[in-house]
Amino acid sequence: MIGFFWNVLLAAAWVLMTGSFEFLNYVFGFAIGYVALLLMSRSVSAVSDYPRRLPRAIYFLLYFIEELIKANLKVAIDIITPTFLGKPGVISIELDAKTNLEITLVANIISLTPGTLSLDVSADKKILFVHAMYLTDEDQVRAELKHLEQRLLKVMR
Amino acid sequence: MEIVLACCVGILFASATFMMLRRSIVKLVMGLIILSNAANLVIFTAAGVVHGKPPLIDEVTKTVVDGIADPLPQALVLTAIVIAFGVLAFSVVLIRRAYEEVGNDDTNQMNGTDT
Amino acid sequence: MFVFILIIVLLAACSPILVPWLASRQKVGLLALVPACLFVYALTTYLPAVADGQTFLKTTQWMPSLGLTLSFYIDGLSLLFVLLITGIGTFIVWYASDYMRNYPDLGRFFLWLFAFMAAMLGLVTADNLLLLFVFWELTSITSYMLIGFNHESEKARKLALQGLFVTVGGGLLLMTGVILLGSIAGTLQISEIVQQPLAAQGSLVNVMLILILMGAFTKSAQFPFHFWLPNAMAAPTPVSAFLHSATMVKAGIFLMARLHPALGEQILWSTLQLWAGGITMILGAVLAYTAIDIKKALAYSTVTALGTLTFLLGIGSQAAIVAFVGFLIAHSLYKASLFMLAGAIDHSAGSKDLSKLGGLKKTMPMTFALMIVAALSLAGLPPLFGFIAKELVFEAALAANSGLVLVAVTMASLSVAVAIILIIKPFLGSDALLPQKPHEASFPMLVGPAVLLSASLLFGLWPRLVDQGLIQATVQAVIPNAADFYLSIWHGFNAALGLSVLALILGIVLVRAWQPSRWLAEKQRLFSESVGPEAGYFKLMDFIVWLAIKQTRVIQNGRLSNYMTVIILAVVIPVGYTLLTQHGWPDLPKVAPPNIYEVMMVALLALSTLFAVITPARFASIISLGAMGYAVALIFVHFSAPDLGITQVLVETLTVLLLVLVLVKAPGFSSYASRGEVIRDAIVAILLGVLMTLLVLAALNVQWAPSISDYFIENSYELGKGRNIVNVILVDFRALDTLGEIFVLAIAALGVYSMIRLRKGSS
Amino acid sequence: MLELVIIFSYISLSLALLLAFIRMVKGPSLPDRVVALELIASIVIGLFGLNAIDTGVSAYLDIAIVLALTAFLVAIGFARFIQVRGACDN
Amino acid sequence: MKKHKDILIARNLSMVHRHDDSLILRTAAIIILPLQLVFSVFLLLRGHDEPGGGFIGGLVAAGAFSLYLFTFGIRALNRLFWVSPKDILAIGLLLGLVATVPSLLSGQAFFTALWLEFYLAGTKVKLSTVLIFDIGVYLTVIGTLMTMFTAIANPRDYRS
Amino acid sequence: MIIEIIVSILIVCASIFMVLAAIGLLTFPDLPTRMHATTKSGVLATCLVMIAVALYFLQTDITARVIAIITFILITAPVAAHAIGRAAYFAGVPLWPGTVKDELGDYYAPESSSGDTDEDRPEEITKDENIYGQNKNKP
Amino acid sequence: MSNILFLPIFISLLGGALTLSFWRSIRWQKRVTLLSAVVYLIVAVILLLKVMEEGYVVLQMGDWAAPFGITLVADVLSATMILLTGIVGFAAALYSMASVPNEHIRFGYFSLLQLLLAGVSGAFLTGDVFNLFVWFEVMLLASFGLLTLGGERNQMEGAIKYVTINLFSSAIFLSAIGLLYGTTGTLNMADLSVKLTGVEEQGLVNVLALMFMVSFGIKAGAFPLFFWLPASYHTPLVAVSAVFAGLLTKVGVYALYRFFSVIFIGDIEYTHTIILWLGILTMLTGVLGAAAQFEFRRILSFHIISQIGYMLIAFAIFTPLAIIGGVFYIAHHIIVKTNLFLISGITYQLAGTHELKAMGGFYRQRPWLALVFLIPALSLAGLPPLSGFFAKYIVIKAGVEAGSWWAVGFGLLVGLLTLYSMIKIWAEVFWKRQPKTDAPTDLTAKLSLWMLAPVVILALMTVAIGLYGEPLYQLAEVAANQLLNPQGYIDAVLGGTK
Ligand code: NA
Ligand code: NA
Repeated sequence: MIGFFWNVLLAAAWVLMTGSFEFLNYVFGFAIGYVALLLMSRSVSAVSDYPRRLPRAIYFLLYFIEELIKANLKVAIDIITPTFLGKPGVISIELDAKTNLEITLVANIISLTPGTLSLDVSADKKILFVHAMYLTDEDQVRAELKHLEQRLLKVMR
Repeated sequence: MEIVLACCVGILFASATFMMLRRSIVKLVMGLIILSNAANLVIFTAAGVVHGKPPLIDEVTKTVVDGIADPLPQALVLTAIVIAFGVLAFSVVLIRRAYEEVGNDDTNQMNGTDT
Repeated sequence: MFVFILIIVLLAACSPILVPWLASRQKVGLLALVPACLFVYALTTYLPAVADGQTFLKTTQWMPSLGLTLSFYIDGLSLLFVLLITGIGTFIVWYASDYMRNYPDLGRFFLWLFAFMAAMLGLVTADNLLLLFVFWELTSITSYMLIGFNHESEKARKLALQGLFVTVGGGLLLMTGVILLGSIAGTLQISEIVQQPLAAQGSLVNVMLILILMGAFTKSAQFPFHFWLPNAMAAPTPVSAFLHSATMVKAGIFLMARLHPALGEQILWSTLQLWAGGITMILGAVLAYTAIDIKKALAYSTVTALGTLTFLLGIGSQAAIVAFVGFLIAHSLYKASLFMLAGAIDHSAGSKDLSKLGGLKKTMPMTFALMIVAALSLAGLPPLFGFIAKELVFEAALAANSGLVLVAVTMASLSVAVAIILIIKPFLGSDALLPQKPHEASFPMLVGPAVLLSASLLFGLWPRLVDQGLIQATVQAVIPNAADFYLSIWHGFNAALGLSVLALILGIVLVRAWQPSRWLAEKQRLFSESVGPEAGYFKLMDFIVWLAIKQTRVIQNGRLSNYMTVIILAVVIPVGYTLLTQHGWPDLPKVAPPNIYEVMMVALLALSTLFAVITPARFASIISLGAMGYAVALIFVHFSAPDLGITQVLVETLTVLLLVLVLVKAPGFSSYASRGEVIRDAIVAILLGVLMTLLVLAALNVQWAPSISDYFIENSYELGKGRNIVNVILVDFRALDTLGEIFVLAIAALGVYSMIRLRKGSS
Repeated sequence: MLELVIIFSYISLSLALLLAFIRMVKGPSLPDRVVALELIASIVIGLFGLNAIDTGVSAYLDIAIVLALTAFLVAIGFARFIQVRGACDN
Repeated sequence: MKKHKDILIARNLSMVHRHDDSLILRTAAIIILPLQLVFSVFLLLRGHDEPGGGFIGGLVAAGAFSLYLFTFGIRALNRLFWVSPKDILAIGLLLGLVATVPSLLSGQAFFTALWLEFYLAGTKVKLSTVLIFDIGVYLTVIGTLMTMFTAIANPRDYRS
Repeated sequence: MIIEIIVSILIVCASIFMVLAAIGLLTFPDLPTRMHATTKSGVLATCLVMIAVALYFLQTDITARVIAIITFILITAPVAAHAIGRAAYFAGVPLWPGTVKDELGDYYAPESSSGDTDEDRPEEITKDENIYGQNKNKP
Repeated sequence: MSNILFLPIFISLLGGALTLSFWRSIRWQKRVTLLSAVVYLIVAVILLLKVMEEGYVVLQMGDWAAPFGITLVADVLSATMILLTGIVGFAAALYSMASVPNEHIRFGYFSLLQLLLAGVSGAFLTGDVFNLFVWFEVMLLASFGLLTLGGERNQMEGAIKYVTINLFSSAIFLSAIGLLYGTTGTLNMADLSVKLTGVEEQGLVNVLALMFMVSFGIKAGAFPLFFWLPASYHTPLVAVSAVFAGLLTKVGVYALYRFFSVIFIGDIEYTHTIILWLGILTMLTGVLGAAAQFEFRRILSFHIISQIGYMLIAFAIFTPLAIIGGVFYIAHHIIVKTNLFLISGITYQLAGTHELKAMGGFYRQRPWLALVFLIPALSLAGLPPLSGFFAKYIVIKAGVEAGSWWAVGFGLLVGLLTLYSMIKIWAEVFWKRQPKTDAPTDLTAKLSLWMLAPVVILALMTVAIGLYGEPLYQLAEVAANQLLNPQGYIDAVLGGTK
């Protein structure tokens, strides 16, 4: 997080220095800041993993968007077809996420992914209960969700 | 369009007063909410409405386009909304307290102070 | 004169402190010195001058804008009354100091008594009609306080109210009459009004005359307002003697005499006086004759006298006015004495019932002797002044017409009867069984009657003592160009003397016929309670209370929904009526037709509102209101009001949150209304809705002037230094609105906070 | 072309509003209605965006931001309420 | 299948109450609260030029605090405020009143706006009595809503 | 021109998704399934519109605002969905009879996973006060 | 430009805000309240003197020229009302020192009281229609707060009606403002007067006028719109009742006076005839309502209504003398009615009840209190030489001169019935022996000077107006002339612009 903050700060500084408040100039400033942080990462521990995490985050974002659209289409088809195709149920998933923030992000991403909705976390924060709409293959749903979690955690950690 | 809005004003006023004529205090307070919206809509509509030309001065040219919406009714409505909110908050709590004290939500039962 | 009044007022104000102090020394009677001094002063300073035909007028401004001046006028008429008030007042105070010895709150009694005296003095000397009215009302209220002096008795309170109600009611009519007279005559100064007879005629003048007479009649207990006076006898006897015989009840008479020079020639004025006076005379005399309570009998006899005085004014000839003055003096002297003596009997024997009293001659010889003199004066027998007065009345009647003579004789014979009964019943005959052992009355209680009756005797024997001075001057005041006249006890054998003899004989016959009839009294009471004017009064009072309760029950029925219905209709009917009759159905404004999206937006607004109204589920209703709020925001945004849109969205969200928070513990929707009520309410609601729609349409059609908004648009950036014009209006152009608005919020917060947190038993 | 698209979009979003409103009316449970209201809020955000494109007034976006930040409070509030009182309306 | 609710009732009624705070909601609220607050200040400051202003900003901030209330409960909210909401309210009102006064010093009418414009690090900064007034409005709105919410929220229902 | 086409496509897609979300909300059988329709499609549609706005204006501040809107929606929407879904679930809003599994219910009541009824308990929620009372016994 | 014009509002607002910020300290709240009451009174006197000297005092808030900004304007009527507000506020502040429970103070009593006065002052001073709405709302909400402070059942019951009906009135008022702006494009009263002169569609102007009339009629407690008043005025603390009775309805009356003498003067025949009958019916229903009551404060509440009728009649006759009478009546009524309510509080404190049937013995035990009651009571009934007599006299005289016989007749009748009610209180509370009750109360208990002082002061004012009413008459005369000649007002407000 600190790394991202610095990156934004650097981009802002760039924009101020150049005096051009165009959108592309912000993007450019951000890129330059990223490079700078990349160079710094070896010596400054606070930002040491930031350069690694940014591409992962972007990659995850793309993956997430893809999933979002795919699953949205799946639901869309279900909506258009007159019969309800779903086979809903509440399943439990063992969480690898540990901190509150991680758990929350995982749960929210799952909620945003069509077909699944986070209902609750167990008191010991080890199990996430998810309402899934298409439980034709329960193991596959579980596996997909675990996969999503893993990718997210990679960005986080 | 103003004609449609005028009809809408009528519907809101009718709904509000109908609700205020109910004996259930919760309905009464709902009526108050609708009533304030109705009055605001009167101010908004009666001055005439304009689509797509908000009363903002352009950042660069420091001018406005011709025929922009009248800012004054907007300011009035804004003030009225805020006031109505304060009044409403008060009324909502009032009906709850009245309900607690009287033990009933029928305004006809709340007649101990009249005669 | 103002000084006179001030002295008495001061005395009144001091009484509550002074009286207990004097009472502790047994010297309350010393208070009588004050009116006595005033009497002597008036007698010595004013009388000679007035007798010479002089008048005194002193004017100070009070409220010049209203024509109200502090002007006091002394001529024969007012001086006569001043002398009566202070003179009789002296003895009344003396009398009361003993009679009231054992009453509580004696200080307050004298407070009101002196206050009354001051008001009465003011009334008779005022030269300004409005000033006169001020004193008039003051006599009413002080008399109320005195009648209700035994205020812990419900009856006293009730009867005091009656007196007040009748006199103040009449007072209000008088006030209106005064206003009219003032505007007709162009001045309120009496001395200017009475300069010449009022020339004006017409219905407005007639209304004025009636109104003034109403005021006078109520005050002076003329039929049909006579009933309050006997009831006022609930007051302690000194009060009855002073107010209800000698002074206050003569205020109406005084007023009529005062205005006589200006109004006496109005036909309506004199006719009404004749009729009211005549009826009152006879009625009072009959009632006095049938009364079995001494004070009642005296009261009705007073009514008779008042009627006679009015009657004489109605005749209006010089003879009548001379008779008027004579009778006025005579009556004041003997009636005050009679009341004081009756009080002495009551005080001593503990009863006022003529049928129970008897044989007091032995125990109360002095009282008996005085009573004989007083009663003879009442009966109009020589050599008392009462005789002269009665002769004058007969002469006046004879000079007028024969019908009036009949009235006069009837009155006189009944008076004779009453007078004789008053001598016989309490004093002669066998000893009666009395509530307490009688004893002779004390000196202070007898000195008043003694002096007053001596005066009566003196004036009767030597009428010259008064006729050239006081009476002449008084007559002059009532009839400005009166010819000279002389009074004498012996006129020779003439018709008047014959009538006197006739009256005496008839009176004696009536005494023979008198029975202390409870049955008659009962009938009389029943009569007055069912059909008489008094019954009218009580029925009126009952009706007022009945109407009040009925009206309150119907109007203030405690049902909010009914209140709202009435109020909504109070908007719809006048506004709608005016719109349709004076403006007509508004045309449809020429504006752009809506597109589909706009229609959908408004449809969402309408539908969500309607759903919020019809759903039986409370939270569905709240949520629907949320949707309504969003729809309104959409409309605001679509029509170029982003600030409104934001505010609406935020307020709607917070409103819903608030409702959720508050209604966690509030009731659900209950439906109490029957189908009919729902339809009725729906009609009312729809009427208002239609009206508002029409109004908006009507307003859209006209633009009487260009909007002031152009100024904001032009100057927002230059002068307001902001580009968001709405916000500049809110915080700069019209910042005061916003200042008020934040205080509204703060008050709402305080209100909510206290309502939730401050409860019974919480702390 | 964009005008046509915008009109189409206005109409379809209005349709969506109507459908969501029907769910709000039908319920059957309180959460169903809350969900419908949330969807209405989403549609309204979309409409604000559309208005911005339609009129070229970017100020309308600010309303969208505000709505995005606060509309969900209604859901949170009702969620809390449902926990306390249950989902049954009346 | 049996009705879910019946099963729920039959099984264990109190499970909701054993566990009535959602971890997800709490964590999210902690993220959202500062976002909303910052945004509210943003709305306040730019209100003179774009949609926004003290009232709107105040409402957003109040929304933020009400989220906190709904999530963490009344006690936590009270802990969050180191001053009473009523103090905020009073300060807001006083600021609103104070903003009307400075113009008197220059002999102008009450409420006449005074502006102080200068450049700070290349940006034009506009300080004015109008801004003070707007801040007063902002604080009043927050104070009002928080006074109301803290009064209304029953500690039994809205606790941490 | 290209941008206009992209904007148009985005808007059309957004409209379609929004309508679908609304239809789903209307036709799906129970609350959780309805929420699947609204939360996701609704969010997606809104985001698409916002992206279209950003592309249409192509200005820094507007893009920033669009990013802010999208971020806010992505943060708040799932939280709201979660809060409602969870509350509704525990409040006993009925699930569709076709629901195949309920591991959450099992988790809280492992002792009677078969769905048998315990007759000795139902009276506990006859009054709201009980619910408040039990709040105090939170572990 | 006269900044003093904003001071009455400013002082009360500041007092309200300061007492709010001192919510922890009862003592400081009391100090602030007293201080601001005194300062307000001084300012009010200065303002009145200034207005008498200059005719009109105008302040353009924020230096924005009329009709664009909000104009504060005081003519003699406004300044008189401000002074009366100061007097009532001062009396209520004194009375509250000892009579209001600490709990109430802790929960904002003094803030609400002062903000109420701020709202009232704003309503009297503003020259802007919408701003009037804002001050109305400030006043209303503060009165809501005061009405419910204490949270007892009857307060809540009364408040529900009070709030609902008044909010409806506000909605009508607001809609009328919207329509007025939509048609004239302005909000400034003087500017409205200019723009409404000679418009073609006088019918539509009358429609708008009637909407305002109904709305103000509700606030003023006119027939048939007064239901809220008797339902609620007897429920709060006595000091609050007193302020309500003295000031709140008079704000409605004031607004009627202002609107129908400055703005809606195009069809006086129509509008003022309606006001006349409104006034007559108001008088009658009010006085009859009082006759049916046996509770001290309820009788007084209904009499507010009946007296409002007088004020309306006076205004409806619309001659100089009639308006003088109206202004005189308002001034007299505010002082007297406030006092009567305060006295009812003292009797309540001693007897523990407001029910006439359960009271009695005050004349014997508390003669001075009886005297202090008699003064305002007889004044209310219009007996000379107290203030009420002159008020009534002027109105009746104006009615006679204008030939409004209905008004005169009913005015007299109502005067008599008012006396009946006052005498009822007098006979029951003061004359009657104290009834035996379960919990005997000590009528001779010591009373705080804080409570007695305002009562005596107000009574003395009543006597003073009676004995020396000329200055007030002169004041009312100037006020009436100003009201009948709105051009002066218009010139003062709009002068110097355009
Ligand atoms: Na899905
Ligand atoms: Na128009």
